[in-house]
Amino acid sequence: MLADILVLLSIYALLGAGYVIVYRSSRVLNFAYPEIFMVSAYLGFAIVATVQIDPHAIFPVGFVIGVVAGILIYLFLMAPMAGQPVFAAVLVTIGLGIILRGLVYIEFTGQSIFPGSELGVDNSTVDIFEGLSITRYGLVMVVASLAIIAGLLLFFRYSRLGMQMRAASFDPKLAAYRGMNIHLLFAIAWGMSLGIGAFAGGLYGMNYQIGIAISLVGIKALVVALVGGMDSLTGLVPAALIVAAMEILVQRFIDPALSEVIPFIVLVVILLIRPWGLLGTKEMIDRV
Amino acid sequence: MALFDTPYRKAGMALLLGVGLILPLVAGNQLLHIFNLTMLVIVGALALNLLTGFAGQLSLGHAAFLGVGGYVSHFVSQAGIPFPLVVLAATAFGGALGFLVGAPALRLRGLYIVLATVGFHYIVLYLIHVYQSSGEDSILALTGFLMPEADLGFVVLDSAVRWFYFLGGVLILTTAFCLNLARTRVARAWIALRERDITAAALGINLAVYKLKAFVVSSALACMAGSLLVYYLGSVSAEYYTLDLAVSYLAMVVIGGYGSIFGSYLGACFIALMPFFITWLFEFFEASPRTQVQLLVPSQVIVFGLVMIGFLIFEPRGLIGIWRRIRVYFELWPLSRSILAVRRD
Amino acid sequence: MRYIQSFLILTVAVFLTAWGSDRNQARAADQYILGLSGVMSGPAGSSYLPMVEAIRVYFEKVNDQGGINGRKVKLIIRDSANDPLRAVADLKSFADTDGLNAVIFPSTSATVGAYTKESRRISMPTIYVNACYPPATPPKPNPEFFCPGISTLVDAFTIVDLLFELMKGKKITLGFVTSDVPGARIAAQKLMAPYAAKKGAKVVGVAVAPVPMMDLVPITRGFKDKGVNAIISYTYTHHMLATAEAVGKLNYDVTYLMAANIPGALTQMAQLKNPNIHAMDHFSLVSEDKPVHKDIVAAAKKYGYDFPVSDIRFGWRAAMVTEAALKACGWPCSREKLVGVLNTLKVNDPNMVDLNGGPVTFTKTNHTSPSKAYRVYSWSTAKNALVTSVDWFVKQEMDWAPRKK
Amino acid sequence: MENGSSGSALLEVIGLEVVYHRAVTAVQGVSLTAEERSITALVGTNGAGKSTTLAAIAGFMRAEDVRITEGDVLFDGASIKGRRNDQISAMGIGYVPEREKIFPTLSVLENLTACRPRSGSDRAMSIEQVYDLFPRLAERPNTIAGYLSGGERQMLAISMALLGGPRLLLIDEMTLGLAPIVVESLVETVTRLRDEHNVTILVVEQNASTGIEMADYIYVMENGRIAFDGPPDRLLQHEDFQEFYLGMEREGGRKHYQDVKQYRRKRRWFG
Repeated sequence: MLADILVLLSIYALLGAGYVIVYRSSRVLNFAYPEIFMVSAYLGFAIVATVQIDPHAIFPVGFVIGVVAGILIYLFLMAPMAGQPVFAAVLVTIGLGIILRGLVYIEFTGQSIFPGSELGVDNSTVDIFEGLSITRYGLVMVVASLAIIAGLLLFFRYSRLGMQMRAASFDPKLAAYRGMNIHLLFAIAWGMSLGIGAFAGGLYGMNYQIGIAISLVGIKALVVALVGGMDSLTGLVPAALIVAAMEILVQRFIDPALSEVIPFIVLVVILLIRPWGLLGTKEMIDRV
Repeated sequence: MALFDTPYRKAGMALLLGVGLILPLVAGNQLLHIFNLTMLVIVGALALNLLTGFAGQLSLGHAAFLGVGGYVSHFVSQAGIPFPLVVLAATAFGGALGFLVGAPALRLRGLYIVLATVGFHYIVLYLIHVYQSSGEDSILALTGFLMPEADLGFVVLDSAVRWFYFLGGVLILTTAFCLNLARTRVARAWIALRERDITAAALGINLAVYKLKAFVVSSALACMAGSLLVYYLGSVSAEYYTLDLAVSYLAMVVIGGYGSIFGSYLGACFIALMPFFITWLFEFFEASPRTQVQLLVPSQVIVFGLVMIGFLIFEPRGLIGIWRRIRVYFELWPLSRSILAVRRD
Repeated sequence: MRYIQSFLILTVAVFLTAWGSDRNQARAADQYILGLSGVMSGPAGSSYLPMVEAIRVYFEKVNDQGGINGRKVKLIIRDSANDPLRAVADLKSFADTDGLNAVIFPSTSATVGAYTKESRRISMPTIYVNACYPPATPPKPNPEFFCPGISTLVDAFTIVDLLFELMKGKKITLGFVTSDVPGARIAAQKLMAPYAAKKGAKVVGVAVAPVPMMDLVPITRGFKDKGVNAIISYTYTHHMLATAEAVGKLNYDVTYLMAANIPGALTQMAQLKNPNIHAMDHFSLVSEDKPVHKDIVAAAKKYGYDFPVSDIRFGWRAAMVTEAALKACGWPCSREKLVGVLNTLKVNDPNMVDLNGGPVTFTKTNHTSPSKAYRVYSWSTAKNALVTSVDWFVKQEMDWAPRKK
Repeated sequence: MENGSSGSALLEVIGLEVVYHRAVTAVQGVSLTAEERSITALVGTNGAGKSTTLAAIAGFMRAEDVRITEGDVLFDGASIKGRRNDQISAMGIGYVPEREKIFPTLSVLENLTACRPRSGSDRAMSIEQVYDLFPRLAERPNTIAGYLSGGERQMLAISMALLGGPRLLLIDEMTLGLAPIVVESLVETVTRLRDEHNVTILVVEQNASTGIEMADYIYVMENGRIAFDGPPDRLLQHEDFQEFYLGMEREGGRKHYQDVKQYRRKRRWFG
């Protein structure tokens, strides 16, 4: 059971990071992220299935597609929304999510696919120690998400580009005066976020199954991002732990049907007590 | 009645009522159903327009309110209470629920309210599922609960024609209510709240009270719409109330045009009729059954998304913005060069 | 001036759109016309789209082979997207189409209530393509509503019987996996569990998975820790398949029995190659190469059926029944005449018996088949193919007298 | 509007007109030049269009609803009108805005690192050089910029601009709200910048006397137009400038406020 929590925690943390990067850079909650997560699972699988390359290529391929898609989405959809009120931009992301779901219907007619068995990939469980038996892709998921989150923390804290992105997110006008090409910075942010989403999509698909409904995992990850504080990467891991642990425990001991609602109950409770989340900066709220 | 002050408006309104009266006699079965369906959807859109259009509180909880309206109506109607009272009970319950949801939401602003409403949506959905499968006679509820006939005492609403007149009446009442509401101080406070809530607070508008009023009125109307919908359908089942339903209502308000009553009309008709229009388009071009099956479904979804984004980027004022521009063009016809400031209706 | 003009133009616009979609019905006099309103989009779409495609492929085959009674069959396809309002709209537009003989309705339980309320009023003959909801469930069995299968609740009891067949003699500690959808949840909690307990199984519990839950490993692991040696799942496709995956992943020695009548189950069993996984099915396997199976495989290839071939059978049976009814009804075939024909219809040609394991007739009271033959398929590692572990197990339809409240 | 001192003009603004929201004209027919290695001051009351002129030179954001409708801005002879802000900044124009001038959520060192240009251009200053210009910053590199005092914020803002090695530094309201000793040290630093690092400076000043003291050339703006300009000594003799900008009494003793009101109507300036 610990393994289930660990894997779920890493998915939520990974996707939460995707939300945080976009929110910190362009002040927009990317409501298309769940669909991007789902589409990249399908896309990665389709590429690997048609091009017959080694199934593990689904991760790098997914990441590259995600980055390119992120940059394009920013330039064509988000940049023109620069002057508009914030939630007009959010509505654009909702519209984008709907289009992505439509595209999946054309190609895959919403069938749920089991890439593990379809591509003949061995995803059996591996026993690390007595209590913990985790599937191979689950293990990859946990390791990858910790690595990516640590990498992001270092990037934003110490690299020059990271600092510029933090600066641009707070005050784009001043950043532009200081010679930072804010469109480039925001495009990179969206690229990174969608790259991570696509990577997580591929991993999730290989570990469980690919289907239209997996986009709900993306919505629950939004809850995790908010609980951790919409603009803090450090708050992600504890928040993901809380939500994942509660969900699995309720699923096991109380009533699985309730487990699906848990993240949203946590969301409403956190919104009431600490809307700025565990580690988010308080005045961020007024900026919204 | 300042609403119909000019002679034109009086004549126009009379003409409209006339069309409304003779239409059901002329129209075919499906046409009437589409009109009824559109009117039901417009009432729902007007409800959301008060909250999102006027008060600027973006909400994805609308489907949940419709669901609550439906299930409360079922629960109350089981006790044999007549149809009009059931709808009133659902509306009152909706208002109370709006208060319950609104009160905590006062602490939040902007995007955080959207998240709170998404949370509210999934919690209500869970409760509805539990309610539907827990009743001791739930064994009979495989296809959802059956609703009794909607009888108004003097007439039973069983045929589409009767429903058409009834819904027409309801729509006119709701529109009148919204139009009058729009001219009161409450709506002006809402608009200030939408435009710049910090300055609104500075101007002495008690944010909390007006935000709460927006939630209460909007959810009361939404539950009424939900209740009417369930009576019209004759059965209520949990699978109908999805987040996509909430998004489509939000799209109606956005595409229609913020804070414009008539904009909600345009948005609601646009979204409600689009699937029928696309189906008709496929049949018009005699698409082979195979392409119909494979392209019909995704095209509806994609067109919906594209239209939503298109309006947001190119015409943020929505259909009403376009409408006003056309109307102003005609009104100033010979002199209508591009006008800097469009007269706000 | 402002409001009223815009109001008028709006009404005209709505009128035109609706009138357009109302007016363009095919006027061809010499064709049978069938309305097909199915759930093709939304989460539920993935289960019903294969049925809609099956019906489409069948009638394209029929038209190529000269149609019925020498007349072509025209299909009007509509997507109700699991929205009762649109299902009723589709029905009404079919009703307005003169010359339309019947409606084939592959749709979810959510839309059946609203649909049958309307179809009773305009007495439109309807062939329901899905597990049949027991006649006692409201709406009462409408005279014009036919379901070529057996009621779902008989399925529920049968799957428990078949499990006892499979595990003859062994002590059964049983767990159920179902979805948080009213139909499936009620069947599991209120019917299957007590029935299994009565038959002597030790029922450990009924796990209700929420619809969007993808990962059934925690629930399956819960059963494994409790020493459950048999699991039954009769619910949403992706939950049944996810449980099968979980059983494989945890390499859990259990007898897992799921229902294969909803698309995707058999294909996944062939991929998993796990002897512990069994599937209850209403139909014979396409790989048995009887004439009806050859027909299916050929048509699927010729008319582009994108789904796994085994998913075609559910829709195929409904189409066969519809064709038989139209053939018996002759020309011209009014809706009342067709309802009469369906009441007394008996489809027992060899193809149907091979596919369905028995003829299709409709009982007077609840318009489902009086009896149904079931099979259980399992994976035999020896033959490296699906094999029949329980052959045609016949179960009688129950008379669902509605319980007085 | 000739400009007395020698040397070619680094910055030339000709007949500038700026319109906000397609309706409000903030600045009209403004022409000014800034000589190489000189300090030019732009003096004027609130709403005279000083900040708008500076912002026009530094470039407007696309999202802001404001446009340069007339005139041109030449930098080193080439027109920079309508260029993107970061391109203008990369060409060597540093702009320190009036209010939001630092990133309050980042630490001082992070603020500086974020503004260091990628390519080590020849003129680019290193952080050490900036520290010696503003020793106070060197003492507290890791404090969050939001907690700095007004003076320290201005120092940080100027040093962030200097990192890019600008040839022209535009500073909006440099001494606004700062204590006199701080103003003293800032003026002294700015003069050092001009002499040692040959940076041309165009500064907007509320306080006319500091402007006079610091600048080689002064422009006085009123209602979006340049009312008068000249080197400091010529301005000092101009009795209207003395009266309304330096507050020196005329022989007739302290003015009654009505007289000031009449001044508005007489508009003697526009000769």
